[in-house]
Amino acid sequence: MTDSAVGSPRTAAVSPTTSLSSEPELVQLLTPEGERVEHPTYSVDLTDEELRGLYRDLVLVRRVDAEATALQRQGELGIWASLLGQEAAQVGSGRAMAPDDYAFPTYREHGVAWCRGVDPLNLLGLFRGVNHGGWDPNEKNFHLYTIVIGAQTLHATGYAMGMQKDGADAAVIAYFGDGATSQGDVNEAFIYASVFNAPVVFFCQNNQWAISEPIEKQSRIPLYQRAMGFGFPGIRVDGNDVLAVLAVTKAALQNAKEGSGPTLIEAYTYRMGAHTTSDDPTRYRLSDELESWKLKDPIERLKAYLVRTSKADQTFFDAVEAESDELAAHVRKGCLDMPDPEPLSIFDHVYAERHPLIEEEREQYAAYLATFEESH
Amino acid sequence: MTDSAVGSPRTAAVSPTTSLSSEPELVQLLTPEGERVEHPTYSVDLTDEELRGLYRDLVLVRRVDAEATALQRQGELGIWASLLGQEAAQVGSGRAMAPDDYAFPTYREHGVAWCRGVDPLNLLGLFRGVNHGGWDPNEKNFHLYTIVIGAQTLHATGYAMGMQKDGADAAVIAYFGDGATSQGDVNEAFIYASVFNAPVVFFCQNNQWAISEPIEKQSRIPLYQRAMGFGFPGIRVDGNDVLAVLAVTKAALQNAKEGSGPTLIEAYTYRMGAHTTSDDPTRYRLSDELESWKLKDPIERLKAYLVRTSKADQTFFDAVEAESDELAAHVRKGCLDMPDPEPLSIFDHVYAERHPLIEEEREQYAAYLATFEESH
Amino acid sequence: MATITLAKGITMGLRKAMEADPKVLVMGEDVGKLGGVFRVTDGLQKDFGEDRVIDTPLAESGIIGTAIGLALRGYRPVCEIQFDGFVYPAFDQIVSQLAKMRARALGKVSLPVVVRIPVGGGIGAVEHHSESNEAYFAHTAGLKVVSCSNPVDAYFMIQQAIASEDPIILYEPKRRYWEKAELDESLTLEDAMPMTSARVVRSGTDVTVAAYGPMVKTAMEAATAAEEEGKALEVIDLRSLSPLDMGTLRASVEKTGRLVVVHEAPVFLGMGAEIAARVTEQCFYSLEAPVMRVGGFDTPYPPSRVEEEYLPDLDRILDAVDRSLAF
Amino acid sequence: MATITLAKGITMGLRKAMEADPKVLVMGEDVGKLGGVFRVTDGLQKDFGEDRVIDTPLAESGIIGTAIGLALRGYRPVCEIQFDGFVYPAFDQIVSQLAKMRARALGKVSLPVVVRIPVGGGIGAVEHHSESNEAYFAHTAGLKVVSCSNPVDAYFMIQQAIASEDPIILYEPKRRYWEKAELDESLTLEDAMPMTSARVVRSGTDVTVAAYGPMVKTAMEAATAAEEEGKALEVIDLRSLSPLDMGTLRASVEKTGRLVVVHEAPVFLGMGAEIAARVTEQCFYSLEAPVMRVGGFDTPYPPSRVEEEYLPDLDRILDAVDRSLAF
Ligand SMILES: Cc1ncc(C[n+]2csc(CCOP(=O)(O)OP(=O)(O)O)c2C)c(N)n1
Ligand SMILES: Cc1ncc(C[n+]2csc(CCOP(=O)(O)OP(=O)(O)O)c2C)c(N)n1
Ligand SMILES: [Mg+2]
Ligand SMILES: [Mg+2]
Repeated sequence: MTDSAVGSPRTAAVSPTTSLSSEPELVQLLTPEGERVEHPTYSVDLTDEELRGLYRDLVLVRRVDAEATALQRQGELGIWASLLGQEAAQVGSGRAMAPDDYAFPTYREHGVAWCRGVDPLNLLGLFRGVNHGGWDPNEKNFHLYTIVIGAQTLHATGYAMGMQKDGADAAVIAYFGDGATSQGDVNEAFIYASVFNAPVVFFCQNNQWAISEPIEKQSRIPLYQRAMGFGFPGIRVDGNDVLAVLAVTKAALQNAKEGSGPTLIEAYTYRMGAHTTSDDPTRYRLSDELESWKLKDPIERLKAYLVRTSKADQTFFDAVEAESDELAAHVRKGCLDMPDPEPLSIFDHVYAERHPLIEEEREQYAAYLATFEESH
Repeated sequence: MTDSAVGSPRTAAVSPTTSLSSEPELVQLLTPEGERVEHPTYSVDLTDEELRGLYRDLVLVRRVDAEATALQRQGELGIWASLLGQEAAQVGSGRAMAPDDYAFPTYREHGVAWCRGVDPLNLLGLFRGVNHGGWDPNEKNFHLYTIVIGAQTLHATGYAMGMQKDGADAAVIAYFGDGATSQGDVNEAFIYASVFNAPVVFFCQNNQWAISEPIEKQSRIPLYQRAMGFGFPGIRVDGNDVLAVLAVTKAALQNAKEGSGPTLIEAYTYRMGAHTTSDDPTRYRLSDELESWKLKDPIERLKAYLVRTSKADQTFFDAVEAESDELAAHVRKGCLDMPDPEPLSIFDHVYAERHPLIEEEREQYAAYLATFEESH
Repeated sequence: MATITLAKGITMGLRKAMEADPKVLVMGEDVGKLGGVFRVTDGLQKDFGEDRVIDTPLAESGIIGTAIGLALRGYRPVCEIQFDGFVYPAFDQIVSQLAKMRARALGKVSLPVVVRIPVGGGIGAVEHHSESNEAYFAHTAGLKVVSCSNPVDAYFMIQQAIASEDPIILYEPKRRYWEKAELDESLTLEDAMPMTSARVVRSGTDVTVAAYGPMVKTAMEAATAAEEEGKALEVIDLRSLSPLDMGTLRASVEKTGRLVVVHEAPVFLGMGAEIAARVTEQCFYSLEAPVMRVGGFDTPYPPSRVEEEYLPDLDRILDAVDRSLAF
Repeated sequence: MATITLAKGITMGLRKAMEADPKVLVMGEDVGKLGGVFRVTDGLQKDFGEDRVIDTPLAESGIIGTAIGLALRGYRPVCEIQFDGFVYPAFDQIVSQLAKMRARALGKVSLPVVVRIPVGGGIGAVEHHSESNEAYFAHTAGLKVVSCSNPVDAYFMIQQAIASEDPIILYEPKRRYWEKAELDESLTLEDAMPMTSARVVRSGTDVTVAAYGPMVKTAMEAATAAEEEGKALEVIDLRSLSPLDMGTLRASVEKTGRLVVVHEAPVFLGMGAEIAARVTEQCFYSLEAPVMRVGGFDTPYPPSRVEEEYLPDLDRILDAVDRSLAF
């Protein structure tokens, strides 16, 4: 059966549309070469300053990421999940959000955190092992990192249901990866969001890999088409094109706020680095794949555009460089300055209210530790 | 965006096709009035004897169901989940299976069990509370009833993966309801089946209700379209038309065996009775809905067809009636004759191998029970 | 004074909480028009609307996961799990998210979510409808696990659970849903005993019997029977399984020197294990016999026609009492 | 004789089982080309093909659910759960299906499924990667739960688990994956101790220390240290958590009169609770002190920078030993 059969009353039958092998084109406003192209449905109209701002975001988040990776290599972080290559997907979607909107990230959304105004040091705390996150999600409307794959998509949907009840002019973005689309929770989130018409945007960064597993292990059709099965729109955007991501995400958030319910955005991108600093991609993927994606670098294309259209000059680029070095220094210093948690902090915040067992164990352990103090 | 957008490379966007309000037509070969109609894609070519056989199946399973309901009312069963109204969906799909095919039922597939040659008494054992099923699934390739919604769809998919590894010329049918489509497990089953191209047919009996919840609480588009999101065909069939169900299921099983992977069949039907004998539908649904579905009765339409085309005469109908009475008597007697389990049977079959704790508890309990014997 | 059933106690408590705080929501499968399969939410959707009494899709992980999101938005969701055996699809959301998120946020978020679970056997049901899985959650740090045994406690404990800033698993003994008691509606939450305190429901000097939920009534019947044999049992309704009210347990055991713990859950790693280990450590010299445990067998819950053999009853409790006294 | 790590022991055991029986499958996330995040399945897909070493979609319920179906079809799947904290999405399939299906079928089906779970902390990981959740499964009738502590046991126990007709949860102490030992490859399964037997790994007369998995090494270190103080500890490697080898425990406690149980899992309703309750009931008059429990605190697993405070170590074990002796 053919595409035209989809939903056609005559047959009441549907069949696969695009297979993974025949990749559909994606929404693009800026080519890898840095040429500005138009799209029939999506557009952005940004001032030069806004464009330079996006460039600055991209460079700074990449710099923070590089510094964190370096800190891990030097043993200052236990592990780091690099966003290298996914800067445009994160900055484009992050900048599409209004202050009242809310983001539910995975463990890799450092670029979104940046756009929300979260100090990168908050993120490093988790990877250094001094806490499990610990920032106040409501300060910047940026939820804690969620490590259990997919779980946050239900939290995001519930939060959006709450916004809906409040009649708030706001929406939620649920971030997740290509691998996460296989989790029951993510599909249940699609169901709850569609049934309750919740104002949530499902933002899937398809970076082609779930640790060592290529996208073919998760789906046999392009991921954005998953939305079809749940009755809401799905769209694939060039995840390395910050302008296209911004445009598509803005539109989806707007639709959500206007009561059209959820949208699935598949940001088609690539994980340029290892899954985390603990991973060794040479065991499972070929370097030429990496090479071909280097040509699609999200920063290079925006820089090329800014230069060609002389929207930015060398002094600007130098300034951003300098700022990124300062930021890196701030991250490094802040990381090294992070105090280890106090032993007894283990017992803090387990419950909001008093809890006899926790108090008993805290006291016993404090007394136990005291015996060592004495012995010294 | 429009249907034509689905998978069209130009936009890489998809959007809802049919909404629940505008119900698509469904595959039908026999109208509610009993007229035989043709369908461009699906057809059946049955001998008069085969047609009479289907009628006999429908009548007998309805009779068994009625008897079981009566037995529950009389306190002989703890509960019963009636298939009333879903006979055609179950007989049509059940008769579509070859002996080597395998069925994974819910708790309501009494009609499928019948087609597989499972004695109804096996089913009654569970509802009477003398066991949790207890029949040998491999005897008739009919798995045990699964009560946890959706769980069996993964078992079915795994079993189909095994058939695939064995190179068997066989396929699996996973049965589930409309409500089950919301469970993570069912969606994960869709993913595993599509990624591994497993020979499994997902047979969803959409009887419009999940206990008190109408289909709108589970999906905002027709259920057969869920398959689109996972890249395999979905089709809606008139679940009260035994011929259409037979044709569509046969085709899906054939495709699975030929290596085309899974198909989702939505058998559009209606739960004519209560969810179970413990349920009270008057609390949540209107009787006129029931009335309108009475006109679509699966048995009446086939009888009308057999009579009009004189493929069956009164002696045949009388014979089927008589046989159904015998069967009901067999079910009733067998049910009343079922011995209660021995107290110590609680400890049987928990493990395949010896288990000290189980043995200790069995011995202790036997000794404990013995103290009562003595005291009498 | 009003005569209410345990089920009605929950309903009335829910209603009171919903009237008092518009942020309180009820969500679950069939909780709307049907009022839940046990009618515990009967009438709530009619009075509070579909916006606050939500029929959810048939997906438990989704129920808890979205409830967490709603709580983060400032709501106080009360989730109904239809039967004990159907909470497992939500296990990850409960154990890895609901229980741990507050600590993850260093206390900067609260998750006032209540998970109501009709629990236990004895109602002649099919598989998965009679389980006692409290030990899984009591072993999970970050959760509080409480269990009501009578209509009045049901009425207060559901309100206390909703008022708590911590996530609460509230077990409702389904076979006691229809038990009746008198409720003095003039009483307020302030009059109620703290949710995490145990209650001595019968005092005695010979043996302490600790039970909770459905087994409290059975333990009381055993105490009555024992009395005829001249044995004075002290019966404790634990009410809270996590945390445990050790003070009440200790005081009783130091008096009686003997303890029998009763629950429907399998004995192996059931609540009785923790209570036995803890009481023994804290009352080692008071105990004249090892703590006896009476519970379900370490098998799957059996078919209903034989469930009475599986479930602890008066005789099995008295047998344990005798073994304790004979030790 | 070959020197192998614990991880290598599992790999070799898997390889042997796969060579011996074509029905043995390995499935999980990243078990193929990558060989698993701990490289335990390294090289298996290259040698046995994608048909037998299966990279699954990222869905744990799907892993166990399809493994059940494969087992029903006659296969023997060995499922890898990437980290302890990620088994919960599969909890329903494990507890309601894998554990109960055999009883449901009155013994007419077997589910020879092995669930491998790298367990425990001490590796400096982020949240969810250091949990000890064995008590959940040990409380679940129908499952057997075993835990290896050294390379040689790892090599044999994985083979025994695969050979078993019962579903097995096999815990692998991830921080001991790189511990080395000598393996005599001429030994066969027949030479191996039964999977469900405990082993006295050091005999002593003063106090029994029962541990399993990662804590066995710690307990042995404590015993060495105690020796210098003139205390002779008997150390038992439980190996099997469900069922428990009570005979070995009883014999030891009757000799020493004192028992300390050690595990990383939270103490409240951890394995120590069941062992303390059971041993106390069976050895009441032999015990000169209550069973002491050394375990993780009843909090979520803490950030890695403070995990050494959370995890039982030599000193905390010795402290418990002293408290037992001083009782
Ligand atoms: C429930 C669960 N299972 C397994 C893991 C281990 N794990 C961490 S990241 C990851 C891959 C995720 O891939 P994807 O969703 O594509 O996100 P990405 O890492 O590529 O950003 C896995 C399997 C986990 N964190 N949670
Ligand atoms: C995991 C789980 N949650 C809840 C239930 C309780 N329950 C039994 S049947 C049912 C409704 C099922 O509806 P549907 O899937 O449409 O099947 P139907 O009963 O209509 O045939 C529910 C909620 C269950 N059995 N399993
Ligand atoms: Mg990815
Ligand atoms: Mg239904």
